[in-house]
Amino acid sequence: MYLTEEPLDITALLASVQSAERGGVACFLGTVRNHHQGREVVRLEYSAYAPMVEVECARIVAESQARWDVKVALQHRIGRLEIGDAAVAVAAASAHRDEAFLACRHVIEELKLRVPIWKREYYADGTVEWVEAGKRVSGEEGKQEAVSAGASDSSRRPAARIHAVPE
Amino acid sequence: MYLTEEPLDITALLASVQSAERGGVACFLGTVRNHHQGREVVRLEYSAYAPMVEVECARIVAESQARWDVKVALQHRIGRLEIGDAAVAVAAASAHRDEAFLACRHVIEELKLRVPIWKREYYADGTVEWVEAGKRVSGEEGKQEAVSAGASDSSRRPAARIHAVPE
Amino acid sequence: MPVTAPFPITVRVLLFASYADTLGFDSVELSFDPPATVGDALDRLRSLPGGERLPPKPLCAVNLTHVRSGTLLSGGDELAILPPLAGG
Amino acid sequence: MPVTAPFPITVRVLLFASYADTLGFDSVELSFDPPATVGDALDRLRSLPGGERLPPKPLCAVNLTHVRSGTLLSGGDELAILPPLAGG
Repeated sequence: MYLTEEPLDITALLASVQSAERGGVACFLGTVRNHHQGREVVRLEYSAYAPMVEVECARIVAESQARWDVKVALQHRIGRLEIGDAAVAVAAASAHRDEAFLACRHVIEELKLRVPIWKREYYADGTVEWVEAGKRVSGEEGKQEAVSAGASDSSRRPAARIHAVPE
Repeated sequence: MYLTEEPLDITALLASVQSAERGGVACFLGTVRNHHQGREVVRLEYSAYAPMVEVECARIVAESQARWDVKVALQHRIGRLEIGDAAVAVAAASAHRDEAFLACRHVIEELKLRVPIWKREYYADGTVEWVEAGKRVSGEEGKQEAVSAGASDSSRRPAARIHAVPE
Repeated sequence: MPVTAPFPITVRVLLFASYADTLGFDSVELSFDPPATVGDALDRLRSLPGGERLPPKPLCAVNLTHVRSGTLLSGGDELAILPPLAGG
Repeated sequence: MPVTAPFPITVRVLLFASYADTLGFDSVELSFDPPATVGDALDRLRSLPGGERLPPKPLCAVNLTHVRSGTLLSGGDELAILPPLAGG
Protein backbone atom coordinates (compact mmCIF):
# COMPACT_ATOMS: atom_id res chain seq x y z
CA MET A 1 0.00 0.00 0.00
CA TYR A 2 1.42 3.35 -1.04
CA LEU A 3 -1.25 5.32 0.83
CA THR A 4 -1.57 5.35 4.57
CA GLU A 5 -3.42 7.30 7.21
CA GLU A 6 -0.73 6.51 9.76
CA PRO A 7 2.42 8.58 10.43
CA LEU A 8 5.13 7.64 7.94
CA ASP A 9 7.82 5.33 9.28
CA ILE A 10 10.99 6.50 7.57
CA THR A 11 13.18 3.89 9.20
CA ALA A 12 10.96 1.10 7.91
CA LEU A 13 10.86 2.64 4.44
CA LEU A 14 14.66 2.84 4.33
CA ALA A 15 14.95 -0.72 5.57
CA SER A 16 12.58 -1.90 2.84
CA VAL A 17 14.97 -0.82 0.06
CA GLN A 18 18.35 -1.36 1.70
CA SER A 19 20.27 -4.54 1.15
CA ALA A 20 23.79 -5.83 1.42
CA GLU A 21 24.20 -5.30 -2.33
CA ARG A 22 22.80 -1.76 -2.45
CA GLY A 23 25.04 0.48 -0.41
CA GLY A 24 23.64 3.88 -1.36
CA VAL A 25 20.19 5.02 -0.27
CA ALA A 26 18.77 8.39 -1.31
CA CYS A 27 15.56 9.50 0.29
CA PHE A 28 13.19 12.42 0.21
CA LEU A 29 10.75 13.54 2.84
CA GLY A 30 8.04 16.11 2.24
CA THR A 31 6.77 17.65 5.44
CA VAL A 32 3.97 20.07 6.20
CA ARG A 33 5.05 23.69 6.22
CA ASN A 34 3.56 26.37 8.43
CA HIS A 35 3.16 28.91 5.67
CA HIS A 36 2.03 29.11 2.07
CA GLN A 37 2.21 32.20 -0.09
CA GLY A 38 2.56 34.40 2.93
CA ARG A 39 -0.33 32.91 4.88
CA GLU A 40 -0.02 31.02 8.13
CA VAL A 41 -1.08 27.40 7.78
CA VAL A 42 -2.22 25.56 10.90
CA ARG A 43 -2.81 22.11 9.40
CA LEU A 44 -3.54 20.21 6.21
CA GLU A 45 -5.89 17.58 4.99
CA TYR A 46 -4.87 15.31 2.15
CA SER A 47 -7.41 13.35 0.18
CA ALA A 48 -6.86 10.95 -2.68
CA TYR A 49 -8.38 8.86 -5.43
CA ALA A 50 -7.04 5.89 -3.53
CA PRO A 51 -7.29 3.03 -6.05
CA MET A 52 -5.57 5.11 -8.71
CA VAL A 53 -2.86 6.22 -6.25
CA GLU A 54 -1.96 2.58 -5.72
CA VAL A 55 -1.86 1.82 -9.45
CA GLU A 56 0.01 4.97 -10.43
CA CYS A 57 2.60 4.64 -7.65
CA ALA A 58 3.21 1.03 -8.68
CA ARG A 59 3.79 2.23 -12.25
CA ILE A 60 6.24 4.91 -11.12
CA VAL A 61 8.14 2.39 -9.01
CA ALA A 62 8.26 -0.13 -11.85
CA GLU A 63 9.40 2.49 -14.38
CA SER A 64 12.16 3.71 -12.06
CA GLN A 65 13.38 0.23 -11.32
CA ALA A 66 13.45 -0.55 -15.04
CA ARG A 67 15.37 2.64 -15.83
CA TRP A 68 17.95 2.48 -13.04
CA ASP A 69 19.55 -0.29 -11.03
CA VAL A 70 17.59 0.62 -7.92
CA LYS A 71 15.01 -0.56 -5.48
CA VAL A 72 12.41 2.09 -4.77
CA ALA A 73 9.80 2.55 -2.07
CA LEU A 74 7.38 5.37 -1.41
CA GLN A 75 4.49 6.23 0.84
CA HIS A 76 2.04 9.10 0.98
CA ARG A 77 0.01 9.90 4.01
CA ILE A 78 -3.58 11.13 3.75
CA GLY A 79 -6.05 12.53 6.23
CA ARG A 80 -5.33 15.22 8.74
CA LEU A 81 -1.68 16.30 9.09
CA GLU A 82 -0.15 18.79 11.46
CA ILE A 83 2.76 21.15 10.82
CA GLY A 84 6.00 19.19 10.55
CA ASP A 85 4.33 15.86 9.80
CA ALA A 86 5.79 13.95 6.86
CA ALA A 87 3.27 13.78 4.02
CA VAL A 88 5.39 11.82 1.57
CA ALA A 89 8.53 9.71 1.77
CA VAL A 90 10.57 8.24 -1.09
CA ALA A 91 13.59 5.96 -0.78
CA ALA A 92 15.80 4.60 -3.55
CA ALA A 93 18.67 2.20 -2.92
CA SER A 94 21.36 1.28 -5.38
CA ALA A 95 24.91 0.02 -5.54
CA HIS A 96 25.65 3.42 -7.16
CA ARG A 97 24.69 6.60 -5.40
CA ASP A 98 24.20 8.43 -8.66
CA GLU A 99 21.38 6.09 -9.58
CA ALA A 100 19.91 6.27 -6.09
CA PHE A 101 19.73 10.08 -6.29
CA LEU A 102 18.37 10.11 -9.84
CA ALA A 103 15.67 7.57 -9.08
CA CYS A 104 14.65 9.25 -5.83
CA ARG A 105 14.32 12.61 -7.53
CA HIS A 106 12.45 11.10 -10.46
CA VAL A 107 9.93 9.37 -8.21
CA ILE A 108 9.01 12.48 -6.25
CA GLU A 109 8.67 14.54 -9.44
CA GLU A 110 6.49 11.90 -11.11
CA LEU A 111 4.40 11.53 -7.99
CA LYS A 112 3.64 15.23 -8.02
CA LEU A 113 2.72 15.12 -11.72
CA ARG A 114 0.75 11.90 -11.86
CA VAL A 115 -0.58 10.69 -8.52
CA PRO A 116 -4.14 11.85 -7.71
CA ILE A 117 -3.79 13.41 -4.29
CA TRP A 118 -5.20 16.74 -3.16
CA LYS A 119 -4.43 19.01 -0.30
CA ARG A 120 -6.63 21.37 1.66
CA GLU A 121 -4.95 24.01 3.75
CA TYR A 122 -6.42 25.30 6.99
CA TYR A 123 -5.24 28.83 7.71
CA ALA A 124 -4.77 30.68 10.95
CA ASP A 125 -7.56 33.10 9.93
CA GLY A 126 -10.05 30.21 9.87
CA THR A 127 -10.34 29.87 6.11
CA VAL A 128 -9.82 26.63 4.22
CA GLU A 129 -8.70 26.24 0.63
CA TRP A 130 -7.75 23.58 -1.84
CA VAL A 131 -4.15 23.91 -2.98
CA GLU A 132 -3.38 23.14 -6.56
CA ALA A 133 0.25 22.63 -7.54
CA GLY A 134 1.39 25.45 -5.33
CA LYS A 135 -1.60 27.68 -6.04
CA ARG A 136 -4.71 28.16 -4.05
CA VAL A 137 -7.92 27.76 -5.98
CA SER A 138 -9.36 31.23 -6.20
CA GLY A 139 -11.15 33.12 -8.92
CA GLU A 140 -8.35 35.25 -10.23
CA GLU A 141 -5.31 33.25 -9.20
CA GLY A 142 -6.30 29.84 -10.54
CA LYS A 143 -4.14 28.62 -13.39
CA GLN A 144 -5.59 27.24 -16.59
CA GLU A 145 -6.64 23.95 -15.15
CA ALA A 146 -8.05 25.31 -11.95
CA VAL A 147 -11.75 25.57 -11.39
CA SER A 148 -13.10 28.92 -12.63
CA ALA A 149 -11.08 29.20 -15.80
CA GLY A 150 -14.16 28.19 -17.78
CA ALA A 151 -16.38 31.11 -17.03
CA SER A 152 -15.75 34.41 -18.78
CA ASP A 153 -18.31 36.25 -16.67
CA SER A 154 -16.11 37.38 -13.83
CA SER A 155 -19.14 38.19 -11.70
CA ARG A 156 -19.61 34.45 -11.37
CA ARG A 157 -16.18 34.00 -9.85
CA PRO A 158 -15.92 34.48 -6.14
CA ALA A 159 -12.89 36.51 -5.12
CA ALA A 160 -11.70 33.53 -3.17
CA ARG A 161 -13.34 30.15 -2.94
CA ILE A 162 -13.80 29.23 0.67
CA HIS A 163 -14.52 25.57 1.18
CA ALA A 164 -16.36 24.11 4.08
CA VAL A 165 -14.58 21.83 6.49
CA PRO A 166 -15.44 18.25 5.47
CA GLU A 167 -17.88 16.27 7.53
CA MET B 1 30.45 16.18 16.27
CA TYR B 2 30.44 14.83 12.76
CA LEU B 3 32.26 11.62 13.70
CA THR B 4 30.77 8.98 15.89
CA GLU B 5 31.53 5.42 16.90
CA GLU B 6 27.87 4.77 17.60
CA PRO B 7 25.28 3.51 15.08
CA LEU B 8 23.92 6.44 13.07
CA ASP B 9 20.51 7.68 14.13
CA ILE B 10 18.81 8.70 10.88
CA THR B 11 15.63 9.85 12.56
CA ALA B 12 17.56 12.20 14.81
CA LEU B 13 19.59 13.51 11.86
CA LEU B 14 16.43 14.23 9.87
CA ALA B 15 14.85 15.92 12.86
CA SER B 16 17.94 18.11 13.28
CA VAL B 17 17.40 19.77 9.90
CA GLN B 18 13.62 19.74 9.58
CA SER B 19 11.57 22.73 10.56
CA ALA B 20 8.16 24.17 9.95
CA GLU B 21 9.67 26.45 7.30
CA ARG B 22 11.67 23.78 5.46
CA GLY B 23 9.24 21.28 4.00
CA GLY B 24 11.59 19.26 1.80
CA VAL B 25 14.29 17.00 3.24
CA ALA B 26 16.68 15.07 1.01
CA CYS B 27 18.91 12.53 2.64
CA PHE B 28 21.59 10.05 1.71
CA LEU B 29 22.69 6.97 3.55
CA GLY B 30 25.83 5.04 2.71
CA THR B 31 25.74 1.50 4.05
CA VAL B 32 28.31 -1.28 4.13
CA ARG B 33 28.11 -3.59 1.15
CA ASN B 34 28.91 -7.28 1.25
CA HIS B 35 31.06 -7.23 -1.85
CA HIS B 36 33.77 -5.16 -3.46
CA GLN B 37 35.26 -5.77 -6.86
CA GLY B 38 34.00 -9.33 -6.85
CA ARG B 39 35.26 -10.23 -3.39
CA GLU B 40 33.09 -11.06 -0.43
CA VAL B 41 33.42 -8.51 2.36
CA VAL B 42 32.55 -9.59 5.89
CA ARG B 43 33.06 -6.29 7.69
CA LEU B 44 34.78 -2.92 7.55
CA GLU B 45 36.82 -0.73 9.76
CA TYR B 46 36.80 3.02 9.26
CA SER B 47 39.51 5.22 10.71
CA ALA B 48 39.90 8.97 10.51
CA TYR B 49 42.05 11.99 11.11
CA ALA B 50 39.39 13.04 13.58
CA PRO B 51 40.19 16.72 14.25
CA MET B 52 40.39 17.43 10.53
CA VAL B 53 37.15 15.53 9.87
CA GLU B 54 35.38 17.89 12.24
CA VAL B 55 36.87 20.98 10.65
CA GLU B 56 36.37 19.86 7.07
CA CYS B 57 32.78 18.71 7.63
CA ALA B 58 31.99 22.05 9.24
CA ARG B 59 33.40 23.78 6.16
CA ILE B 60 31.32 21.66 3.80
CA VAL B 61 28.18 22.35 5.81
CA ALA B 62 28.89 26.09 5.91
CA GLU B 63 29.63 26.22 2.18
CA SER B 64 26.43 24.34 1.34
CA GLN B 65 24.31 26.52 3.58
CA ALA B 66 25.83 29.63 1.99
CA ARG B 67 25.22 28.36 -1.52
CA TRP B 68 21.67 27.09 -1.08
CA ASP B 69 18.77 27.97 1.20
CA VAL B 70 19.18 24.78 3.21
CA LYS B 71 20.01 23.40 6.59
CA VAL B 72 22.46 20.52 6.38
CA ALA B 73 23.54 17.81 8.80
CA LEU B 74 25.90 14.90 8.35
CA GLN B 75 27.50 12.16 10.37
CA HIS B 76 30.12 9.57 9.63
CA ARG B 77 30.61 6.49 11.72
CA ILE B 78 34.07 5.08 12.41
CA GLY B 79 35.33 1.92 14.01
CA ARG B 80 34.09 -1.54 13.21
CA LEU B 81 31.02 -1.79 10.97
CA GLU B 82 29.10 -4.83 9.86
CA ILE B 83 27.39 -5.45 6.53
CA GLY B 84 24.32 -3.23 6.19
CA ASP B 85 25.42 -0.74 8.84
CA ALA B 86 25.15 2.91 7.84
CA ALA B 87 28.61 4.47 7.56
CA VAL B 88 27.54 7.95 6.52
CA ALA B 89 24.32 9.93 6.61
CA VAL B 90 23.60 13.33 5.08
CA ALA B 91 20.39 15.33 5.40
CA ALA B 92 19.51 18.63 3.75
CA ALA B 93 16.25 20.47 4.40
CA SER B 94 14.90 23.37 2.40
CA ALA B 95 11.67 25.09 1.51
CA HIS B 96 12.49 23.99 -2.06
CA ARG B 97 13.14 20.35 -2.81
CA ASP B 98 15.46 21.21 -5.66
CA GLU B 99 17.84 22.89 -3.24
CA ALA B 100 17.51 20.06 -0.74
CA PHE B 101 18.54 17.51 -3.37
CA LEU B 102 21.38 19.63 -4.74
CA ALA B 103 22.81 20.33 -1.32
CA CYS B 104 22.52 16.72 -0.17
CA ARG B 105 24.29 15.48 -3.27
CA HIS B 106 26.95 18.15 -2.98
CA VAL B 107 27.71 17.30 0.63
CA ILE B 108 28.23 13.59 0.03
CA GLU B 109 30.43 14.28 -3.01
CA GLU B 110 32.54 16.82 -1.12
CA LEU B 111 32.80 14.50 1.86
CA LYS B 112 34.24 11.79 -0.34
CA LEU B 113 36.73 14.21 -1.89
CA ARG B 114 37.83 16.14 1.15
CA VAL B 115 37.16 14.44 4.47
CA PRO B 116 40.07 12.36 5.81
CA ILE B 117 38.49 8.98 6.49
CA TRP B 118 39.88 5.59 5.49
CA LYS B 119 38.33 2.20 5.16
CA ARG B 120 39.78 -1.22 5.68
CA GLU B 121 37.92 -4.17 4.25
CA TYR B 122 37.95 -7.60 5.86
CA TYR B 123 37.33 -10.32 3.30
CA ALA B 124 35.78 -13.74 3.61
CA ASP B 125 39.14 -15.28 2.71
CA GLY B 126 40.70 -13.75 5.83
CA THR B 127 42.66 -10.99 4.10
CA VAL B 128 42.41 -7.32 5.02
CA GLU B 129 43.07 -4.35 2.76
CA TRP B 130 42.85 -0.60 2.76
CA VAL B 131 40.37 0.69 0.20
CA GLU B 132 41.22 3.85 -1.62
CA ALA B 133 38.46 5.60 -3.55
CA GLY B 134 37.08 2.34 -4.79
CA LYS B 135 40.46 0.69 -5.26
CA ARG B 136 42.27 -1.66 -3.00
CA VAL B 137 45.83 -0.72 -2.23
CA SER B 138 47.95 -3.37 -3.86
CA GLY B 139 51.19 -3.26 -5.75
CA GLU B 140 49.90 -3.46 -9.27
CA GLU B 141 46.41 -2.05 -8.91
CA GLY B 142 47.13 1.11 -6.97
CA LYS B 143 46.36 4.32 -8.80
CA GLN B 144 48.78 7.22 -8.94
CA GLU B 145 48.32 8.35 -5.40
CA ALA B 146 48.30 4.92 -3.87
CA VAL B 147 51.27 3.62 -1.98
CA SER B 148 53.69 1.80 -4.28
CA ALA B 149 53.61 4.16 -7.21
CA GLY B 150 56.97 5.58 -6.18
CA ALA B 151 59.18 2.55 -6.58
CA SER B 152 60.26 1.43 -10.02
CA ASP B 153 61.80 -1.79 -8.74
CA SER B 154 58.82 -4.10 -8.94
CA SER B 155 60.52 -6.68 -6.73
CA ARG B 156 59.92 -4.32 -3.82
CA ARG B 157 56.19 -4.35 -4.38
CA PRO B 158 54.24 -7.15 -2.77
CA ALA B 159 51.67 -8.69 -5.11
CA ALA B 160 49.01 -7.62 -2.64
CA ARG B 161 49.55 -5.67 0.52
CA ILE B 162 48.05 -7.56 3.40
CA HIS B 163 47.67 -5.44 6.49
CA ALA B 164 47.55 -6.69 10.02
CA VAL B 165 44.45 -6.23 12.06
CA PRO B 166 44.98 -3.16 14.27
CA GLU B 167 45.68 -3.59 17.93
CA MET C 1 -28.06 -4.89 -44.00
CA PRO C 2 -30.12 -3.19 -41.30
CA VAL C 3 -28.31 -0.70 -39.14
CA THR C 4 -28.43 -1.76 -35.53
CA ALA C 5 -29.26 1.09 -33.19
CA PRO C 6 -26.29 1.55 -30.81
CA PHE C 7 -26.91 0.27 -27.34
CA PRO C 8 -26.42 3.14 -24.86
CA ILE C 9 -23.46 2.85 -22.55
CA THR C 10 -23.30 3.92 -18.93
CA VAL C 11 -20.14 5.23 -17.25
CA ARG C 12 -19.55 6.20 -13.68
CA VAL C 13 -18.01 9.65 -13.31
CA LEU C 14 -16.03 10.53 -10.19
CA LEU C 15 -15.27 14.07 -9.09
CA PHE C 16 -12.68 14.97 -6.47
CA ALA C 17 -11.59 17.81 -4.24
CA SER C 18 -12.51 21.25 -5.63
CA TYR C 19 -14.41 19.75 -8.57
CA ALA C 20 -16.68 17.81 -6.23
CA ASP C 21 -17.29 21.04 -4.32
CA THR C 22 -18.01 22.89 -7.53
CA LEU C 23 -20.51 20.40 -8.92
CA GLY C 24 -21.91 19.52 -5.53
CA PHE C 25 -21.47 15.74 -5.87
CA ASP C 26 -18.58 13.31 -6.11
CA SER C 27 -20.08 10.54 -8.23
CA VAL C 28 -22.68 10.30 -11.00
CA GLU C 29 -23.72 7.79 -13.66
CA LEU C 30 -24.01 9.16 -17.17
CA SER C 31 -25.38 7.35 -20.24
CA PHE C 32 -24.30 7.98 -23.83
CA ASP C 33 -25.04 6.66 -27.27
CA PRO C 34 -21.71 5.37 -28.52
CA PRO C 35 -19.28 6.39 -29.71
CA ALA C 36 -18.72 8.73 -26.78
CA THR C 37 -15.44 10.23 -25.63
CA VAL C 38 -14.11 11.64 -22.38
CA GLY C 39 -14.69 15.05 -23.95
CA ASP C 40 -18.36 14.21 -24.45
CA ALA C 41 -18.65 13.33 -20.77
CA LEU C 42 -16.99 16.62 -19.85
CA ASP C 43 -19.47 18.50 -22.03
CA ARG C 44 -22.31 16.75 -20.24
CA LEU C 45 -20.84 17.74 -16.86
CA ARG C 46 -20.51 21.34 -18.03
CA SER C 47 -24.24 21.45 -18.65
CA LEU C 48 -24.88 20.74 -14.97
CA PRO C 49 -25.12 23.51 -12.33
CA GLY C 50 -21.57 24.63 -11.48
CA GLY C 51 -20.19 22.60 -14.38
CA GLU C 52 -19.45 25.70 -16.40
CA ARG C 53 -16.59 26.31 -14.00
CA LEU C 54 -14.70 23.19 -14.98
CA PRO C 55 -11.53 24.11 -16.86
CA PRO C 56 -11.27 23.52 -20.63
CA LYS C 57 -8.98 20.53 -20.27
CA PRO C 58 -9.04 18.97 -16.84
CA LEU C 59 -6.92 15.94 -16.05
CA CYS C 60 -8.94 12.78 -16.63
CA ALA C 61 -8.46 9.10 -15.91
CA VAL C 62 -10.40 6.10 -17.19
CA ASN C 63 -10.19 2.93 -15.14
CA LEU C 64 -7.27 4.32 -13.07
CA THR C 65 -5.18 5.43 -16.05
CA HIS C 66 -4.57 8.99 -17.24
CA VAL C 67 -6.26 9.61 -20.63
CA ARG C 68 -6.74 12.39 -23.15
CA SER C 69 -10.13 13.91 -23.81
CA GLY C 70 -10.42 12.12 -27.15
CA THR C 71 -10.37 8.70 -25.48
CA LEU C 72 -13.42 6.56 -26.28
CA LEU C 73 -15.59 5.44 -23.38
CA SER C 74 -16.94 1.92 -22.97
CA GLY C 75 -19.86 0.74 -20.88
CA GLY C 76 -18.90 0.28 -17.26
CA ASP C 77 -15.90 2.61 -17.45
CA GLU C 78 -14.96 4.62 -14.39
CA LEU C 79 -14.12 8.15 -15.52
CA ALA C 80 -12.39 10.35 -12.94
CA ILE C 81 -12.10 14.12 -13.37
CA LEU C 82 -9.01 15.20 -11.46
CA PRO C 83 -8.35 18.71 -10.16
CA PRO C 84 -4.73 19.85 -10.38
CA LEU C 85 -2.74 17.42 -8.27
CA ALA C 86 -1.20 18.50 -4.99
CA GLY C 87 0.49 15.40 -3.63
CA GLY C 88 3.97 15.42 -2.16
CA MET D 1 74.17 44.11 7.85
CA PRO D 2 75.05 40.69 9.24
CA VAL D 3 73.03 37.77 7.95
CA THR D 4 71.25 36.01 10.79
CA ALA D 5 71.45 32.24 10.60
CA PRO D 6 67.89 30.86 10.25
CA PHE D 7 66.48 29.28 13.37
CA PRO D 8 65.46 25.68 12.56
CA ILE D 9 61.74 24.89 12.66
CA THR D 10 60.15 21.69 13.89
CA VAL D 11 56.93 20.26 12.46
CA ARG D 12 54.93 17.25 13.53
CA VAL D 13 54.16 14.90 10.66
CA LEU D 14 51.19 12.54 10.90
CA LEU D 15 50.74 9.47 8.73
CA PHE D 16 47.48 7.58 8.36
CA ALA D 17 46.10 4.28 7.16
CA SER D 18 48.26 2.65 4.46
CA TYR D 19 50.95 5.33 4.72
CA ALA D 20 51.41 4.62 8.42
CA ASP D 21 51.70 0.93 7.58
CA THR D 22 54.20 1.68 4.85
CA LEU D 23 56.50 3.88 6.93
CA GLY D 24 55.93 1.89 10.11
CA PHE D 25 54.95 4.85 12.27
CA ASP D 26 52.07 7.30 12.45
CA SER D 27 53.78 10.37 13.86
CA VAL D 28 57.25 11.92 13.68
CA GLU D 29 58.86 15.28 14.38
CA LEU D 30 61.03 16.69 11.61
CA SER D 31 63.26 19.77 11.77
CA PHE D 32 64.15 22.03 8.84
CA ASP D 33 66.13 25.13 8.14
CA PRO D 34 63.58 27.60 6.79
CA PRO D 35 62.26 28.19 4.29
CA ALA D 36 60.86 24.65 4.07
CA THR D 37 57.81 23.47 2.16
CA VAL D 38 55.45 20.52 2.39
CA GLY D 39 57.38 19.11 -0.55
CA ASP D 40 60.62 19.29 1.47
CA ALA D 41 58.96 17.32 4.26
CA LEU D 42 57.78 14.73 1.74
CA ASP D 43 61.31 14.41 0.40
CA ARG D 44 62.56 13.83 3.94
CA LEU D 45 59.92 11.11 4.46
CA ARG D 46 60.92 9.46 1.18
CA SER D 47 64.45 9.08 2.50
CA LEU D 48 63.15 6.90 5.36
CA PRO D 49 62.68 3.11 5.07
CA GLY D 50 59.46 2.46 3.12
CA GLY D 51 59.22 6.15 2.24
CA GLU D 52 60.18 5.51 -1.37
CA ARG D 53 56.74 4.01 -1.79
CA LEU D 54 54.89 7.26 -1.09
CA PRO D 55 53.24 8.55 -4.26
CA PRO D 56 54.66 11.59 -6.09
CA LYS D 57 51.88 13.90 -4.93
CA PRO D 58 50.02 12.63 -1.88
CA LEU D 59 47.20 14.65 -0.36
CA CYS D 60 48.56 16.84 2.44
CA ALA D 61 47.06 19.01 5.12
CA VAL D 62 48.68 21.59 7.36
CA ASN D 63 46.91 22.43 10.59
CA LEU D 64 43.72 20.64 9.42
CA THR D 65 43.54 22.34 6.02
CA HIS D 66 44.31 20.79 2.64
CA VAL D 67 47.45 22.33 1.11
CA ARG D 68 49.62 22.03 -1.99
CA SER D 69 53.16 20.73 -1.82
CA GLY D 70 54.60 24.22 -2.32
CA THR D 71 53.07 25.46 0.91
CA LEU D 72 55.62 26.88 3.35
CA LEU D 73 55.90 25.26 6.75
CA SER D 74 56.15 27.16 10.03
CA GLY D 75 57.45 25.98 13.37
CA GLY D 76 54.81 23.98 15.27
CA ASP D 77 52.82 23.09 12.17
CA GLU D 78 51.00 19.77 12.07
CA LEU D 79 51.53 18.26 8.64
CA ALA D 80 49.31 15.30 7.76
CA ILE D 81 50.02 13.02 4.80
CA LEU D 82 46.70 11.59 3.70
CA PRO D 83 46.28 8.38 1.73
CA PRO D 84 43.49 8.48 -0.88
CA LEU D 85 40.28 9.12 1.03
CA ALA D 86 37.66 6.45 1.38
CA GLY D 87 34.93 8.02 3.48
CA GLY D 88 31.26 7.69 2.66
